[in-house]
Amino acid sequence: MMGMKSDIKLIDDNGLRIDGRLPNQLRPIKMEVGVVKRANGSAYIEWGGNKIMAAVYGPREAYPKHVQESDRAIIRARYNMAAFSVDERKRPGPDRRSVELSKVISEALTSVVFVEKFPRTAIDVYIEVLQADAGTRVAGITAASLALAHAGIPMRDLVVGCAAGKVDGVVVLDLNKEEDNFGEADVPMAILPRTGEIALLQMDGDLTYEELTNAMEMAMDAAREIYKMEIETLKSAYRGDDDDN
Amino acid sequence: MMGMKSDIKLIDDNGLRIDGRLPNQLRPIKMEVGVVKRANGSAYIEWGGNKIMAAVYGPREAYPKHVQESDRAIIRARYNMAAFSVDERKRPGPDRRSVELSKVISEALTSVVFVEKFPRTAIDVYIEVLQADAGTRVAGITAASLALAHAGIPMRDLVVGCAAGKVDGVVVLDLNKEEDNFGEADVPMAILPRTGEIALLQMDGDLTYEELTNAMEMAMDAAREIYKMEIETLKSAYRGDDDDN
Amino acid sequence: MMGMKSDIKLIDDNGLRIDGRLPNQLRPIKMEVGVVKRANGSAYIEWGGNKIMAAVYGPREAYPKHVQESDRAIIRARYNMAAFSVDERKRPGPDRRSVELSKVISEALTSVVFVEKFPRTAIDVYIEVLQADAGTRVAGITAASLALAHAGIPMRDLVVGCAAGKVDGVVVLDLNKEEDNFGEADVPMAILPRTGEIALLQMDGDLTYEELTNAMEMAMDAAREIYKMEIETLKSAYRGDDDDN
Amino acid sequence: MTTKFSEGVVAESKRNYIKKLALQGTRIDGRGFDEVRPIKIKTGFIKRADGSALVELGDTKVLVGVKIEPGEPFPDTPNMGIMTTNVELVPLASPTFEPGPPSEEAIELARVVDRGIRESHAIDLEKLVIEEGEKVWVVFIDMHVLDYHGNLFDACGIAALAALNDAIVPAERFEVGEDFKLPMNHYPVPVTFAKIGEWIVADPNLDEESIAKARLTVTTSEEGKINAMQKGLYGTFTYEEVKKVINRSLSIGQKVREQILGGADGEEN
Amino acid sequence: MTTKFSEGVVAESKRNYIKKLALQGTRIDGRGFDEVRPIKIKTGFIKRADGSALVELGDTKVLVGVKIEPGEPFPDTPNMGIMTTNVELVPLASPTFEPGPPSEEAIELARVVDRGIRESHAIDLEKLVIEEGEKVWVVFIDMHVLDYHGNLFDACGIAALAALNDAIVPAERFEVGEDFKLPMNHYPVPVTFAKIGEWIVADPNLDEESIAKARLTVTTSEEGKINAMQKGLYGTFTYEEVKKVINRSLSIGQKVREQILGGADGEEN
Amino acid sequence: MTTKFSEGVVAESKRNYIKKLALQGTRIDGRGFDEVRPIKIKTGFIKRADGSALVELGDTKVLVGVKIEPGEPFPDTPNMGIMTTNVELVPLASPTFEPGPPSEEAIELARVVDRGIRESHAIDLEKLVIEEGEKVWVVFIDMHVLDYHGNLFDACGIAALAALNDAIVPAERFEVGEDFKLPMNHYPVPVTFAKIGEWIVADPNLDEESIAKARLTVTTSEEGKINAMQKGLYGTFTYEEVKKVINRSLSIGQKVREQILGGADGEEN
Repeated sequence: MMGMKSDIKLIDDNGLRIDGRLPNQLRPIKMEVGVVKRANGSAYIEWGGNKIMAAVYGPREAYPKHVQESDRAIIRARYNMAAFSVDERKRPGPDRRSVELSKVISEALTSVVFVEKFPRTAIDVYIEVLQADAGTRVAGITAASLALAHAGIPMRDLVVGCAAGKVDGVVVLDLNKEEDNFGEADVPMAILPRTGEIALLQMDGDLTYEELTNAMEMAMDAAREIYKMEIETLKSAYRGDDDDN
Repeated sequence: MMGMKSDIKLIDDNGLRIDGRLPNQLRPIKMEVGVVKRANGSAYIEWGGNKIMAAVYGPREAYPKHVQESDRAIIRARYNMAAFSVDERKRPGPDRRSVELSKVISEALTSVVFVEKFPRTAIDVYIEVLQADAGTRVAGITAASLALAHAGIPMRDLVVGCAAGKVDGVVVLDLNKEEDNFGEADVPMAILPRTGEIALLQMDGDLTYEELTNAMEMAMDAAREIYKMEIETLKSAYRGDDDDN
Repeated sequence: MMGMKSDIKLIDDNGLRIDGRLPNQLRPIKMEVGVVKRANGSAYIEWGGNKIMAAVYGPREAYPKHVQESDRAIIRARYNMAAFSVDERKRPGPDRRSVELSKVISEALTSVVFVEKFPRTAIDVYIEVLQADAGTRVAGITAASLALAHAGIPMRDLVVGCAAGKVDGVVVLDLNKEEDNFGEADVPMAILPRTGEIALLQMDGDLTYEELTNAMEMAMDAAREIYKMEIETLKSAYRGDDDDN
Repeated sequence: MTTKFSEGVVAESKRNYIKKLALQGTRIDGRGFDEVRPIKIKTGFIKRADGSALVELGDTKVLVGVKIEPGEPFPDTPNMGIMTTNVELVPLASPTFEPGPPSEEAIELARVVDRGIRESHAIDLEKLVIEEGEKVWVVFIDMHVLDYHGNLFDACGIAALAALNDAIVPAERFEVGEDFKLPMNHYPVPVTFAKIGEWIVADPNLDEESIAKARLTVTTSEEGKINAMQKGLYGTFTYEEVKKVINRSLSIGQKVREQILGGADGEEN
Repeated sequence: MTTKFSEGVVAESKRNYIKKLALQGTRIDGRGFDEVRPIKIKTGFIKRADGSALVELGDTKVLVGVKIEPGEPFPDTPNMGIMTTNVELVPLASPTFEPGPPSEEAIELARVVDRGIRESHAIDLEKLVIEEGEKVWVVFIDMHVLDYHGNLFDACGIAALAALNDAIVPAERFEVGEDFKLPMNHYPVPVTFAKIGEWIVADPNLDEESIAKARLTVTTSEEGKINAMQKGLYGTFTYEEVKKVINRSLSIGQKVREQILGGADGEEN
Repeated sequence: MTTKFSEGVVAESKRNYIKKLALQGTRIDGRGFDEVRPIKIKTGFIKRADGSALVELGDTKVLVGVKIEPGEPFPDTPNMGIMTTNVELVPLASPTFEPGPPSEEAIELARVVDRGIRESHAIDLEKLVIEEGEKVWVVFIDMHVLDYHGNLFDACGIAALAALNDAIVPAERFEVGEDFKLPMNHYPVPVTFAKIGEWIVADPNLDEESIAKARLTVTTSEEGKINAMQKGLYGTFTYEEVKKVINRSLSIGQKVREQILGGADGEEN
């Protein structure tokens, strides 16, 4: 993914990015909860060109029985891309990438839910990427966290996803599609903003220790901003601003 | 399926069809029960070039357990085409078409069986198309109905399948393969002859309301003819004419 | 497999084979037990160019429950080839050949284990072909038998695999890859050396009755030799010569 | 699976209540028997697709994306483009949907929508040839169900038609000429009815679906032709009932069609 | 699955009864140890196939259709046609068969029949080349089991051979010359034996199969050559037993072969 | 499945014992926190492969075979070879591995190893072009786990690197020139850490893995660059912990790399 060669100049002479952003600037983000009435909780996020929906079902009896844990709930996140979400039509169904992402997202969400309150149950978190524009996993985990909160699942914190990376030799926040395709590194993270704990961390590319720590700090700072949007979205929902659930 | 263009003339100047039939004439039909000794009930039908075998197993405990219904039997029809039943060898196993046909046939047969007599059981109906010549689903459901009767499953009526359609602008009964390939519409039906109830109804093509109702009436009239053959076949079997079960 | 035409001369003027062996001579064989510490029993065999590992898990509760037998253990052998074990990379996962071999190996091993001692359990025998050089099934069943013994599973005898066949018109023992590809017949067998009972027997090719019985006798004689190596290997293991289990 | 999808467990009391309402000529959500739930259509929702529509039919929500790519024609139709349909009943949309390969419900849904479009010749496939016998346009219609509250047949059929009507053939992206609007001949609309006791209602919601004994979908075109029918569930229809349903589907279909063609809420942002 | 297919649950009393009969030199259906059940062969049953045979071996019923289509040769055999075999144990044929991908029983069956035909060079594959290295005839042998009452190995093997012997290479349909009879070199016949207690009987029926501890199939040609063997089940054979079985298979196979080649009941209508 | 792989059931007492040892600065097998288990590397183990390495990391055993075959390049990289990785967690290697398609654990493992190699540009893919846009070398890296005692990430990563370093491009076999050593640019090494209570230990064994709450793998190159990271399990890390782990991975990775490049036990026989 990273490191495809290209003649595209990703940072201009003024230090601005291809979409006009500063290196440490997020793309526009919109959030909403209560978008899937059938679910116990749900959320929708637009993050740059990403359009992602998440819904939560449970806690409900885990099936088949052999997956049950006697002392806790299991969290099963399923990250899925719609066939039309990417440039070239994607064959429906899980591929190896989505299996891996589902696994790390499941693990990251488990770190924040009080799973011990719901033994033998499953909490299913479904993330549907309707349109993809780089950073789907961090946008998806952010939506999933909102959906969990909207479902009233007890959590010790929200989870906020955010990525940083490197393009044209510059450490930048929140890569868009061109930057992801032609950049030098991507570091997707998910953090628990109250404590700063890191629940999801992946990286691929080519970074020095300094670049990597810069990128991580940039992502963690931005996550705190996104956290405020999450809180505001949930508050509005409970006030009934834009949701009738 | 319908509507492939062709230069083939499907109705000649005398109003006769490519195989010499009148518009409202059925192809030759032969029926027999007791063809699969291993099954609880079975039937074989030749209908034009179609050769189809059906067998019934059950009522028997439904497995896996989660498919059981506490207040009734489930009817699981499986429509399957042999690899050599069609011109170009068909890959074995279910395709999307056979999954759909299995579903609508299951539903149609359920409407006639006293399923409430056999809670928690499954009645499995297997339909094997050994040679296909258009109209396999209606021939198949007819054979399945015979096999259910032969198995002694209590039913409020037999089910009779029959199709009508349109070729070269003329509404005709019981399309053969060429008519199905190059015709303008097909309306497969299954009815309960005693009451005239419609248990299976599909249609594809391009028909006016008048053409459609003409076609339906033609199929329903023919179904009553086929019903008589069904009754006669079952009577012969019980008299022991051609079956040693 | 058998009978591909070729100009290769498989038996030279001195009656020696392409690898210098006499017609009734085995390839070099090395055996070792205790190679998979995680398993209840395990063995490794090098037999000509074959490199094969076998491991045994169980007796353990058979799962899913419907495969359990109330009066005995089931033996489930799984013969599997590593992707890199053959000249052209093999797609991982079972193909039709490995399904068949798994079945006949399972049956052959069942004949020798006191399965009635472990009702409702499964004894799983995994055979991994790491490098293939003809005769993998007989080498594999030999390794499997060693692994069962190493696991302490009670058996009425060891099982020894050996094959014979025909190349360039001559009945020969233990075909190598070229002989298997270009020879005229292969007769893989597994026997219980104490009684001479035949637990696995397959054959493909073109043999007269005399050739076939010659081949079978040759393989059975060699099996008794291999049996001695098996016994010696197990004794060394229990003496602790080359195994720390 | 069959029973879980369309039956569910609705308390006997709800069943009686719905039937009692029907006696009075009304429905659990206050609609008339031929009244379809409010329809909202948002086309152009997915920029990465060549056509798209987010459709709400009451609380049921379906997103359809159309992708158009060059491919090989079928050997027996060298001078025609190809269309293919797929429905994903993703588990996000309902507690009764499960991950995995398409269920029989998803397959039936896709095939009924497919037949409506295909048999009416809705898409002018003959205009989708790039090079005869070698290269044609393949139209992928992917229906992604996002919230399931009954009557997916109509929601999917409407969304597919709206997305096709929104679609541009991306000839420039594949360097085979100029982009052009996907050529449409017809606008087939499915209307689905549920039989509840003696009554037959259009556009059943989830509660109605869960107690219905028979279902009938009729797809009709703007010319008043019938292009596809599909009967479902364990009950039966009389011939008189079927005739009435076909007539009702023609008039309801006409109204829905007007909304698809004229009443789209327009492109988003 | 393994145990369900060939063992089943036969009451201990039936087991004892069968063994008692064996002591008296007879079998549950009155046959002698080497007596095969009646064989009925109807070739040409499936017109859409290029060759076909409906075979009854006692109550066991198998329909084989042969389809022959042009395809690419394997890279290492550019001057040979291709044959491929498949067995469908459809659930219509037995309460113990389940829908789904081929079971290990179906795969073993297909492979044993395949080996008999392939290793005897029954089909003259060298005459099935259309254009060397480019295009050859692919012979699909599809075996559809219709009623399972024991000994599918022989029923499938007989039906496959009869269908091949009935087959015409459809060159005209594919516009590559004139139709010709599928060229056959040899006629391999499998004969299967079951070991019950001390006795070994040919062509076991369902009851016998269900209590047998070992099974041996030997496929032999009209030249008296052995082309394939397959031992099955959990029991063992002695070497002496195997030798006797091979000899018995040669003489039984010869009789069966005569019936396949000469005694077909002829084409249907 | 998730929980079975990395958690298992270790008695509470073992958990306490491991934590007590950690308080004293040591581990259940006597190692220091940054001490990796003994590594044994045997390259050239599989002659049928173009490169291979049997690696033992303590009792964990992994066999990697590299096969190199000509194939078509991806359309967007016509001038680059292709690499592909696969992990088989065969049930021979652990009672917790099951037969069947790759589990999510196997997929994650393969993808993390893949990213380390791919993102560091370890293989010089630009030198693996046979004919630009038409034919390139495809490098298949198949990792076969043979004994599972913890930390497969590092065992697989080390074995893959050793096997690649052992690999010869078999140009002669495919008649496209002379054989040459697979060109390598970099030598990325993964180092995995487990967080147990407050402590973070390198190269966790099975006991440690079974009680660890979080896992972090950091893949670094000989230039001190970081090429891949993967956090796993249900716990979290602080930012300070992550920084320390990265630093530790750089120094441990360097030692392991020396052993891979210099310390291979040499070819077998």
